[in-house]
Amino acid sequence: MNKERRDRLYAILCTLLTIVFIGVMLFMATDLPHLGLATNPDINEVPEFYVEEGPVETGALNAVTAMILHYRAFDTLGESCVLFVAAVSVFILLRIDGTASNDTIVAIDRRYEPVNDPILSKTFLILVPAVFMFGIYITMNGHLSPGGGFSGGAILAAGLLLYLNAYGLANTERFMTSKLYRRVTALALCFYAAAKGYTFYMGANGLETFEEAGIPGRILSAGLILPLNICVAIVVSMTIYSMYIMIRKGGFNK
Amino acid sequence: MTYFFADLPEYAAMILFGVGLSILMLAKNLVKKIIGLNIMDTSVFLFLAAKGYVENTVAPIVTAEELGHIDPSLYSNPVPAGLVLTGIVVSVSVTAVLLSLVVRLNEEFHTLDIDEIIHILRKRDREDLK
Amino acid sequence: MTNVFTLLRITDRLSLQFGSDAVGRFFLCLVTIMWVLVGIYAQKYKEHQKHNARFFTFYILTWVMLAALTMAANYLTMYLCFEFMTLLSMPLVLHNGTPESIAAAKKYLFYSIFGATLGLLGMFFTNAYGTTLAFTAGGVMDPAKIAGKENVILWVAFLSVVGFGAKAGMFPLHAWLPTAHPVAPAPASAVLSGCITKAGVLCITRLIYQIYGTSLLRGTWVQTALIILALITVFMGSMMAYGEDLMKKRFAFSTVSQVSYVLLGVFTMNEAALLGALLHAAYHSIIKDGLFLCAGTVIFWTHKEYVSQMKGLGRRMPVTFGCLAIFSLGLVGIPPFAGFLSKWYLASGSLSEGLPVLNWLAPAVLLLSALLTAGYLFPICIHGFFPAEGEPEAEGKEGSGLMLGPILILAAATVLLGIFASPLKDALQAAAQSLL
Amino acid sequence: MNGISILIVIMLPIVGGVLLPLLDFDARRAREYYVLAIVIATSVFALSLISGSEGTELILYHLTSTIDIAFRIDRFGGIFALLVSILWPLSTLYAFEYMRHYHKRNRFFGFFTMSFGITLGVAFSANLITMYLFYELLTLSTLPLITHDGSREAKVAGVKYLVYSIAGATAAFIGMIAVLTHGGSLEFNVIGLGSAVTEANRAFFDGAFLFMFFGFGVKAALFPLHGWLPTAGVAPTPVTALLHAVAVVKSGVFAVGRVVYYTYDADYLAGSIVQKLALWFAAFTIVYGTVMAWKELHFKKRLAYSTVSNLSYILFAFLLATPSGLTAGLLHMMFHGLMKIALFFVAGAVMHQSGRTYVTELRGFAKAMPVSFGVFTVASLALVGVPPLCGFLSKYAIASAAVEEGSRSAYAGLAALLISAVFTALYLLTIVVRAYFPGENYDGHNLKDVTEANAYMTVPLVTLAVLIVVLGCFPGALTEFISGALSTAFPGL
Amino acid sequence: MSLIPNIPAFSIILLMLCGIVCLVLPARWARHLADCAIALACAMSAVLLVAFMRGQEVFTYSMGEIGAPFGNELRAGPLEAAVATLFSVVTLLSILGGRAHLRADIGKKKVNLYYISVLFLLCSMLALVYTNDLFTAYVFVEINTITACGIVMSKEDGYTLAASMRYFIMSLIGSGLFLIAVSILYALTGHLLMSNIQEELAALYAQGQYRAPLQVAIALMGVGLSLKSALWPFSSWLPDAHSSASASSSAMLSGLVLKSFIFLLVKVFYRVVGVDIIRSHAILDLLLVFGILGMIMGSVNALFERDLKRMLAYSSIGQIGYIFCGIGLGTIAGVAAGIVQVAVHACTKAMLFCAAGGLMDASGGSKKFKDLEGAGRRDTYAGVAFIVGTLSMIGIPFFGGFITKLSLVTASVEVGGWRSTLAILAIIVSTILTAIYYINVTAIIFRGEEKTPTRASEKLREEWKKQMRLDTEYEFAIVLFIILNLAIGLQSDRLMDVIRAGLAVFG
Repeated sequence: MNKERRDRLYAILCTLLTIVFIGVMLFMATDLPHLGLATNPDINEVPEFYVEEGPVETGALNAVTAMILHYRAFDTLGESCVLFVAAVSVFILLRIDGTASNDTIVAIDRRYEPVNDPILSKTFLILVPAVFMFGIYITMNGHLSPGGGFSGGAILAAGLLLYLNAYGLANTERFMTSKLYRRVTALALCFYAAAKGYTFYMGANGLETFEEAGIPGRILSAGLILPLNICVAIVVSMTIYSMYIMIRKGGFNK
Repeated sequence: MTYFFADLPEYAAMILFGVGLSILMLAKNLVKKIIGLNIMDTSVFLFLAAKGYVENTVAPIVTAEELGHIDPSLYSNPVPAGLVLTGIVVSVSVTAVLLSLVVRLNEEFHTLDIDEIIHILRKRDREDLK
Repeated sequence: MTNVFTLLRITDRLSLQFGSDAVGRFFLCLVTIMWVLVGIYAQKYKEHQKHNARFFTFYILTWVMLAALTMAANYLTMYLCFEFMTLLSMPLVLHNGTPESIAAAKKYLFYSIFGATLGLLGMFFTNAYGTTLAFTAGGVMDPAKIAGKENVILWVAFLSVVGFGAKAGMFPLHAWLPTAHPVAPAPASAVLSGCITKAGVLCITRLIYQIYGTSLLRGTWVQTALIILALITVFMGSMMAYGEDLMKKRFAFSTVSQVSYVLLGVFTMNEAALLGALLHAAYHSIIKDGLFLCAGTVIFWTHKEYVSQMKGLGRRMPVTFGCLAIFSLGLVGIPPFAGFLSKWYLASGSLSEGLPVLNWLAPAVLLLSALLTAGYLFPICIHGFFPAEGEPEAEGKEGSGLMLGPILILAAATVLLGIFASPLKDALQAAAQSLL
Repeated sequence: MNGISILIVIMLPIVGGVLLPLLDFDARRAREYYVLAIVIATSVFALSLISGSEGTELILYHLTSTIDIAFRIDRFGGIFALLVSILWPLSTLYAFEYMRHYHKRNRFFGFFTMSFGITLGVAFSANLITMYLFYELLTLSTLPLITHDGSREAKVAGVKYLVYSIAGATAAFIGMIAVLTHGGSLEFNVIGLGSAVTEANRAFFDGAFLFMFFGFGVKAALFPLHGWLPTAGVAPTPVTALLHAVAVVKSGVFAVGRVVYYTYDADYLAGSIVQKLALWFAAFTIVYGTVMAWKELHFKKRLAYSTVSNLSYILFAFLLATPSGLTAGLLHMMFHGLMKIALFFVAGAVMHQSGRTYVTELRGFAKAMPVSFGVFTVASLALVGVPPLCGFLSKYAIASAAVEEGSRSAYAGLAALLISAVFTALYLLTIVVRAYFPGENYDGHNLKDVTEANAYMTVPLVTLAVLIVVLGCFPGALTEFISGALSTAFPGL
Repeated sequence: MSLIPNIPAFSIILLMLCGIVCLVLPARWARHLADCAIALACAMSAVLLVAFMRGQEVFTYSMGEIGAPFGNELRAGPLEAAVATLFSVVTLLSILGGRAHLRADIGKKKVNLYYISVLFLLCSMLALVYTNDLFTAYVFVEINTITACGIVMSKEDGYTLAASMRYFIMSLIGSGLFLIAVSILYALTGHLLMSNIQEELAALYAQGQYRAPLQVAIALMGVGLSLKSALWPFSSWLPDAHSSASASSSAMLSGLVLKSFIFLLVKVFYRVVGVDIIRSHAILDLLLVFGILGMIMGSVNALFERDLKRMLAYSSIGQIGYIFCGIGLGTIAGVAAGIVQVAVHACTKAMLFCAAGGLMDASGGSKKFKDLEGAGRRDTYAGVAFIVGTLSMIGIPFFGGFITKLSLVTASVEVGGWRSTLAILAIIVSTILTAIYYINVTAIIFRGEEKTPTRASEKLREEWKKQMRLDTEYEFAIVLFIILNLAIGLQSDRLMDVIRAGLAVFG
């Protein structure tokens, strides 16, 4: 049974396995509750509560954001921890500590770096502020309109990367140093965890938290949801930026 | 059979999941495996999102005026939306870690084929033994 | 069993006890006389041998065990003496150390041990189903206990008798005798044939008459089977002896058949037959010892072992061959000599016993075997004294007094006991009655 | 004497054994005094315990609510402890001489002494679980002894021994737990299963019995599971003599005895199919052992096969599940221990003095080693079952127990007993004959360098021979001591 | 209102916070913070366990004021408290035990990243133990997977990278299956909270509706989680991952990570799906058969292994098979046996991996048997640890392993039928094989030459110690592990009562 015979057999087996798997899943899918019917079992008191009570209680018009950041907040806390841990793992893998000599860093900075390419720098001059503005809007209006911390953060990260590619690493690193990254991410996440820890503790033991719904429709209306959205946005943007830097250069500064 | 077309997203999700699984197992190149993983995750999110859809309803964002008297039957189900959001963030972070692993493996072994990497390691083992 | 003496009490039922009774005393005298005569003979015979010290120690030790056996008062002591007699007599067989003698000794050892083990089987069942292990006239079997199990007890009886029969050369376990006796030195084979086979006979008589009891065995299939076995041995022994050229082997086969005469008498279980058996035991010991001693003398002086080589030796060794002739006449059972009286009682005993076929078949076989005995004994004397013309005459000269003395005594005994048998007969008559 | 003394008697040798490699004696003399002191102290202590304080108990630890580690001195355990305490000092003395030209003696004597304590633990345990604990420890402590001289062959024997023992112990453990979960009690003062047995779960209890019987049967060298005993013959003689003729295998038989008489009582087993099956197995092993012994030419392997068959004598006696069966089994356990260890010691002496291991090479050895072969003759005659010696008594007791029981399988066992008696004679007496009567064209060329073993070896040999003869003639004290066990095993009697 | 119900939430959030703070701290401070955080977590779960043993009844803790069907919920019972204490204690000891190796394997700067991964690993495990919501379980399963790979990757040599890649891919397949099963269950019942799902499923099962999706969902859940917890057919990644990682990581991986998914599987079977539905489903028999195969094949592979840590990894596959055999029996006693084995294997295997680290240091860092001759003499703590491990694996009373064997045999005896015969045979075979290769290792590490110059051997050991800077933490950890193993062996009644009480109220 030499090597390629074994591979061929493995390939045949895998395709057979997947075909059987898909067959079973399709057979099962036919028996699932059909799409879109209002009488489906998953349309029960839970979504009705979120839609009816959510906006009233938390002041967030967008029921999904109310659910994510208030009712099922523990999931979303875990969510941002996943992001954080992923960033840490990438750091473990790719970060090159001080010891690496200068030329290795240059070698690792593999990509062609367009330095002050006139076309790019001019167009991004207009584009980058627009992207930032849009990102901030999405984050701030998370509880009023579709959007929120995660999507806003992603857009902010995109803006950062555009800036980086347009004006080169040196300029970006002026303000994006590793110390900044660590402090801001840690701060945002700590605030997030502390705030949610506080609300969990108060809620579970029946005490009254200082949160109040505020005037619905306004920016500063949904109690803790807005600050949490901002924290999430920071965490998301920072993580995505750091991952990009790690893969590209293996380090924040120099 | 009346619902065949209505349930298309579910069938698509199941087939996509199978496709993702087969790519994961059959692909030699690690990056292809990661793509297969992504396909698997997105197919689940497709399935979940489809669950959220309710006929002739709108997204569950209410307007300030009707705060007092919200009729839930007008709005679709917000729960799957929340789940998909979390799912997407998870799959993003996982893909990031996998890709950085691939970068390191390539630096170390200069190949993207996991079987070859294992072969190299076995050879290194034998040298240690001697 | 009178004045019983307990040597060692191991557990409440098991103890080494010795005592004397008529049959025991008879066998003791017989054995001791034979042992003395052969001992004298051996003094001369030993010049042609090595390791004599070892030979004589085992020779005497075997006698001790034999004597102890005759005086054993219970089944355990008998079994112990039987085992030790085997172990101690075995070195006699392998005395001259040739590979055949060692093989023969091993064969002898394992046949006897197998026989002893069957005897042991009998002891276990006697312990379980009998009241006591000691020999008591009429048997020790407790009828209440063996109510449901007659068949098992009969089988055990049959097997234990066959087991002890091994030493007496009875049919199924006789094969060691013809191989062991020829390789042993003459005095050893004389003693082996003469006395040690009688030990087997004594054990069987004790078993039948004082353990299982004639009332249990009489008329059962066990009795008929045992008689048939004895008859087979008688006939087969003499047939084999007839065809055998090696002198000592011929005498060994004749022992096999003659001892079965005695067993036949024991198995028919009536007074006449038992008397005949005891008589024949005595006579056979005397005659067979004599025969082997004559053979020994011939081998000693002429180193000739085969009968065909001994043509014409009669003239050279007249005394030896004369005694040989007397012994042959006695064994065949010609009236004035010893053998006749015992055969007579045996025949009358089996005739008077009521067994359907066997009461006439037994005497017929006895007669036939007597003829065969004549067939294999007389030619030795005839060829010895009157060799056919033209054959070369064997060289050789007479033995010394030490060797001829015992032979002459034995020859005289055969003649005298044949004629004046009454005192012996009366003593044995009393012994037989004590057993039945 | 309260319960603590039991613990001391068991722990003294174990701790002594553990300390030995650590104390790291260099001088041979010092090590010998140390080991001898411990062994003699323990056996004296054990003997005093057996005779003096019958019935003392000690609950060491409540492992779980239904299981606890407890010790009790009862007559049944006492007899096994008596045997072990007599033989261990003798074989230690013997081992000093035998191990002279071996290396790593600290480790050897460490484990050797530990096994003494563990065997006492098996003897004095008050329930099946404690016995299982010491049973497993015995395997572990005897394993390094088997693989002592580190040769390839020793390793293979070690692995084989480990596999058989662990399989047996686990099977027995499963049987125990099965009984425990279904209401039976594992304690030895609670005789039989009592109310736990109903018609419905009778088959279940039979199954549990078979698991335990074959589990412990591995160490008792039952037929299909005896493979390890002959291969373990490769170990140094003190190990094969003491452990594979006395301590380890006897603990297997002892365990089966405990199961038959204390966990399942006599009236559960009498006449049951399980008893028939077990009896037939034991009978077959008796014959199989002796036939294989007769066929085997390696001296120690021949004695190992003879142990296989003799152990099944004891198993057969125990399985009869009658009072006389119990006493017969215990009697043979004692006597077989004495006889077999003497035979193994002679085999060891022959190997030690002349390096001969095969039976065919023993022509004329009696002249060169008179004392050893004198003892060998006495011991073999005893094993064959010649009356005045002790072997006859135990064979006699077993046979009469079998006859008394009277079932068909009992008669099969009796037949096996007799056949094996003949074969025992075959494989032992041929050695005696060859040693004493080498035949005429023999000039003693192969015995130039062979001399009789020195005092260390001959003293134990002679004491054993004396014991065999004395116990054969005056077994009164011992049989009365053994019949004491009846009162615990058969409360009704 | 006592603080007891808050303990689960507190411990999880505390670990999270410390994990985050460690990012900014330098290595030394990160190490101290991590130790204190884990120690605090141990203390809290121990307090919770003691409270439960003193009669505290099961409570559910809603995260935020609206609990039950709308918000997240934690649920703690005696079983969860016991398992949580076990996990945190073993994590603490593993870190202490493997400290010496951390310095050697992981670069100076990345030590605090390692501690972040460890903290989040423990946080996710505690969350998995306590959570009563399926989707939270999925999130924390992901954190668990990433951090587990993180601590494997942190050693950064060729072997660990390849091993963690294979580990990561296999785990992600597992969590993909888990996620799709969760979504199917959500589609069928509309709830994500375990107790609500159980009610809905019971109703559905009664009416006989959606039978196929239910069966498929259970099967996917079973396969997914058994894949993540290295049940035999899916365990090809385990030997490389556990053997190449550094001492404390492999201790945590083998001892804990696999167990957290098993505990989640038990929770899913008995709290989400409910007792009667699962008993009628074929997945239990499948797990039993694979468990038994695992027991045997794991030990067989370990038998032929010449590398110490790979051998320990293969033996983990065997022991995991043991646990699944218990769970696969289906009865409460079977699950109890499985969970006892979780506890015993966690501390025994973690001890053995730390001891393996010690042995490797004592023989110049090589893992091969031929270099380890006599290492047990040089590093007596590791030697004693291996002796205790061997005795426990064989199942000698007074040691932990005896309790697992006792409870599994009791469970399999009571089940009856083909299951019990199969289980019994497997137990016999696996005990034999385990005995062989563990005794073989113990013999090797204690073999070595007779100590000819006794004084010299003392010098040898001193020299080793100096060179490896074996600090007292390692010895403290090994001693504590041994005490833990003996404690379970001796105090097994209390442990079994807690487990049985937990299981009774688990549904």
